Amino acid sequence: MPASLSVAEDIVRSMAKTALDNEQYFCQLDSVVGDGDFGYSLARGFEKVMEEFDSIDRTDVGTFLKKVGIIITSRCGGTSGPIWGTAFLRAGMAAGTRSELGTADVVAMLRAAFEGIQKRGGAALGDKTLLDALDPLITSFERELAAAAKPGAAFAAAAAAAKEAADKTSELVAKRGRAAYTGERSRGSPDAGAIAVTLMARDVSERCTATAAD
Amino acid sequence: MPASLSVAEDIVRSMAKTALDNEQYFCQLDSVVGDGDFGYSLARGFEKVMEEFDSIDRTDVGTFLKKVGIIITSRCGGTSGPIWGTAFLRAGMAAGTRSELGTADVVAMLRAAFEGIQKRGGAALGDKTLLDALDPLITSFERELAAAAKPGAAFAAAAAAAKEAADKTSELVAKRGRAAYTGERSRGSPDAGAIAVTLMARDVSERCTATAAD
Amino acid sequence: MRKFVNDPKQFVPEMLKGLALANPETLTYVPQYNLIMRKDAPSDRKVSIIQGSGSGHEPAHVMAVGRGMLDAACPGDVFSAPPVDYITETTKLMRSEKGVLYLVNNYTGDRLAFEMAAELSMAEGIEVETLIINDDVAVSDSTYTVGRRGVAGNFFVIKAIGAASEQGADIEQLLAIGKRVVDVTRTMGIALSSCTPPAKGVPLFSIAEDEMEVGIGIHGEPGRRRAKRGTADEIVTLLLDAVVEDLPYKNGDRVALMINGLGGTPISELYLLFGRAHEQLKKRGIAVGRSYVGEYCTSLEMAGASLTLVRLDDEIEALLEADAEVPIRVF
Amino acid sequence: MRKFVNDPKQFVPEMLKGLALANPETLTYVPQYNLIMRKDAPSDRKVSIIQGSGSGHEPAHVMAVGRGMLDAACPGDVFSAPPVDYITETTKLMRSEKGVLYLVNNYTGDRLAFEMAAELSMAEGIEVETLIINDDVAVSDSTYTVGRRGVAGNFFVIKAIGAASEQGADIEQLLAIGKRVVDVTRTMGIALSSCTPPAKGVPLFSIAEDEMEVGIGIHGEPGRRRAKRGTADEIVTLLLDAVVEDLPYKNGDRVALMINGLGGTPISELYLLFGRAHEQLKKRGIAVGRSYVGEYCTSLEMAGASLTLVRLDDEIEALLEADAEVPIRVF
Ligand SMILES: Nc1ncnc2c1ncn2[C@@H]1O[C@H](COP(=O)(O)OP(=O)(O)O)[C@@H](O)[C@H]1O
Ligand SMILES: Nc1ncnc2c1ncn2[C@@H]1O[C@H](COP(=O)(O)OP(=O)(O)O)[C@@H](O)[C@H]1O
Ligand SMILES: [Mg+2]
Ligand SMILES: [Mg+2]
Ligand SMILES: [Mg+2]
Ligand SMILES: [Mg+2]
Repeated sequence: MPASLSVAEDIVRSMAKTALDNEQYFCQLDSVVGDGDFGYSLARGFEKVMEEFDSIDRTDVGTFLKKVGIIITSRCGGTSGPIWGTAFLRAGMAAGTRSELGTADVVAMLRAAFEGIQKRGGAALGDKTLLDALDPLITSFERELAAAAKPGAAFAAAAAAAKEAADKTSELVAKRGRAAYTGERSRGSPDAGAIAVTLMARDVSERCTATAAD
Repeated sequence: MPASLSVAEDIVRSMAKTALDNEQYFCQLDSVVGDGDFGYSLARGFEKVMEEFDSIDRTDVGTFLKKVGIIITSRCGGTSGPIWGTAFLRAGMAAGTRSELGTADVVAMLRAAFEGIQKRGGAALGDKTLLDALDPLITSFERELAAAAKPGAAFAAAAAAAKEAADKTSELVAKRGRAAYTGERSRGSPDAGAIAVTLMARDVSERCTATAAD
Repeated sequence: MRKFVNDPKQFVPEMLKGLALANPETLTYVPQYNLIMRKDAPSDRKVSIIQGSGSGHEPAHVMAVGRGMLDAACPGDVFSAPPVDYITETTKLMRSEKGVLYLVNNYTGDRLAFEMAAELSMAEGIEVETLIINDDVAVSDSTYTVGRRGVAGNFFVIKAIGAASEQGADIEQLLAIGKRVVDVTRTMGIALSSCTPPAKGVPLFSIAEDEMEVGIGIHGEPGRRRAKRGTADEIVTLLLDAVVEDLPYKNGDRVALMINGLGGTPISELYLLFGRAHEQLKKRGIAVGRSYVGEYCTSLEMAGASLTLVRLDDEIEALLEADAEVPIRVF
Repeated sequence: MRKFVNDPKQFVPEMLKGLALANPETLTYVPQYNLIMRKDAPSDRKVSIIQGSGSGHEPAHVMAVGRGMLDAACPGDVFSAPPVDYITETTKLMRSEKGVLYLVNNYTGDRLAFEMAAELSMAEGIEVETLIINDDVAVSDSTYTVGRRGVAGNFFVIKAIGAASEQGADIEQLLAIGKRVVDVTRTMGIALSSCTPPAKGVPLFSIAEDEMEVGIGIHGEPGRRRAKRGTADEIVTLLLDAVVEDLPYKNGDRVALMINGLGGTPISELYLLFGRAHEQLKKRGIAVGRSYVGEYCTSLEMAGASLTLVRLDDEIEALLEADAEVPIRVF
């Protein structure tokens, strides 16, 4: 199996584990200002991904990720289904049919995911969504790589940047999703989606990058 | 106004006050084993009696009490409406058209009330109803009078006997009214109706007999 | 008290006022006697059907007034039988050449009040008959001298008698029909929470979040026992065992199955219970011919449900199927 | 958790199974895609009407499937928009020559899912149009970029469009009718308690016994403010002020008035609120032409209520009056 595909597999597996391990916690975060179903929706989506994991088409990384996106879209309800499904679909499309991917490809895939979410959900930075964690994650990853960091170290730094940004969403007023209805009251708690991105990045960093191409 | 009529008025007024003052307490007693409405029903009935008090026909004690019974029957819901209404109706019928009543008449009236309740509700002694307080009250009153006690003292003794009997209803299993559904669980708490009779007797004894014919 | 209420003592009248305002073409509210009646009742071509009992069980019975159901309802205060003269006045208003039939749930207060009202009405020359409803299997005659309680099965009696009275049946026929329905109707309920009468302000009893009261009465009277709450399936089994074995309903029977909410349980859960009960009945060889899911006889906002079975035959089924129109229809 | 439930993850499927078993002649449940459809749908003589959104709002919208209302419903999990492919499969099953109309309540999750499903369905050659419902005045467009929420007013849109589609209206006409109804419909709600999604097991938020959440959303989203609970009259005034002044409804208007229960409030209280709202509207010179009291769009077992007004004209009134038959009827 090409190295990139096995890394992609590890990353998806790690993200699924984070989603399933934190189901209650993510629900709790969503219920402070939203409707409390985020953790449940995300967990059901990734649960289905893991159920079908072995039979997913692995022609190449792109196909693999697109299939993951379709499973998530089909099984994960709420805003998260279309949002997370779109992210994987776009990342897969950006990967194309290449069998080995470089760090530049990974950055392009992340950017594609970001833009897909933005287009689907219409959120801007600062609207208190997962984009507010994802953007600094990508920017930091790119910057570290440009500064010649190894991929593993670069991603660890990116995860830390995402964490800092996710924590800062506490200061924002939610403008998207169900949390938007709480207006001023949404201030003071971080965005559930942003925290999920952060924890996934941290776990991916810890679990996967050791075995990856660094 | 004949002395007997003013005593009857005082007694009804006192009973109404006891019912209204103890509305919550009687509800609470009824809710331990019954459905918790006894105090409310009784209070609404006596409230209406007090509202119409001044315009009640006072041709004689009998007419006065019958009218009180009709008001209670008409306004007081639950089991208590028919039960307490019947008691006053029967007492009034026993008083007949006499304008002055002796202690023997009063005993006869109480017995008539007792029998009316028994006929209406079909309860026997020991079924854990107000009859279990009313019977010793009447018996004790009669016995004390026979032993040449003054009416006031006799009634005070009767009230004490009623209290003792009402407390003892804790040991009984309810066989009548809503409390009957609790079966064995009804043991351990006294019957709400019996306690009401007791408190009314105590209050009548304290408030009225001083001014009465003793 | 998590309630929409003004003066708690005016709770019932204010509800009745709203009910009449919402049904201006079909219902009249008579404030003096706290009664709700069909605008087009009474009629000398039909027996007038009256039910009264404590309030707090809505839609029973004030929202069951209408064509093919009750002609009038005289509710008491929350959980209290109506006062005698309200019943008597309702009877007078519903006076019909064909007579007046009282449908009385078997509680001491209700029986005594309707008995006194019947005596008074008959003294005025009105023909009055009374049918007692007692479908609750939670309490059994042998131990409880007051007999079984009338609970959600009440609906089927009203529906069948309402339909037959609409078709012109006389009072003896209605009594016979009512008795036939009562004879084949059995109910048992489970409570998961207590409820708070508005004028009382505190819950009738307390029950832990993981407990259930098995065989609950509709006024918060305790039932058979307190137990740890089971799964929905376990609860359905428990209710079916009690209900099926009481009549008993047998392999080959065709029944109406009702899952009735006690007020605070959402209809989603009621349908879930219905589905499982339907499946379990099938396993016992009992076919569900008619389905009833929703709130028919409640205890204010109590969380809980009851299960009712009615053994169907052609006559009963035709009466249950007959057209009717009461406020509790959603549109 | 005072609930009747087996495996919390199977809560919605088990409810749907019960719903179909209770309505064997009219409804089919398709477990693979968690959908409920009319047995006699689709028909090429009518546009197919579909609604989907989170569960937990029953009877909305799975119990609104039937003649004159929805042709199919594809619910999500409790309080979660349905997954995209369930919507797509529902659309395929409901394919009609006259097209398919989605009625979508204005929530991000629902909008995104239906948007993706519409794209996928159109790629298969199915004509799909979407109508957005947003009747909740608690949140206003200026401050909330996601726009107003769709709540109990939903019922009127389904009812009017369902009736018109039954009469053969084409998809453009239905969109126009739907927009007209949405334009004259406004709602606001009040919660007196929270609710507990079965898979979550704990209440969504906490609220003291003497508090109310003014302008509550139907998923427990906070509303305008938290306040001390008022009397029923005060609450009616507060709701009417917000709703009436939003459109605004004016002296001389004729309206439909709906008091919708949020799940845990007994119907007695809803009628009480209705009566007071009716009286207050009269004082404002607004006549109640049609009355709706009961549960239409709930939040599981939440105690609370919402008030909806619809300004009536002859066309809307005729559509609301038209015959319909859905499971939520009591018999
Ligand atoms: N329009 C949007 N664009 C991008 N992300 C969004 C948008 N709306 C919400 N989110 C993200 O989704 C999370 C909530 O997801 P979820 O609970 O599934 O949605 P909901 O309950 O609102 O349908 C939020 O914490 C936020 O990060
Ligand atoms: N059959 C009966 N005969 C006499 N008294 C009775 C009977 N049933 C109940 N009671 C008395 O009435 C009291 C309850 O009254 P109430 O609460 O008004 O009745 P319920 O709620 O059962 O209709 C009991 O405490 C008991 O003393
Ligand atoms: Mg959410
Ligand atoms: Mg009582
Ligand atoms: Mg009572
Ligand atoms: Mg959601």
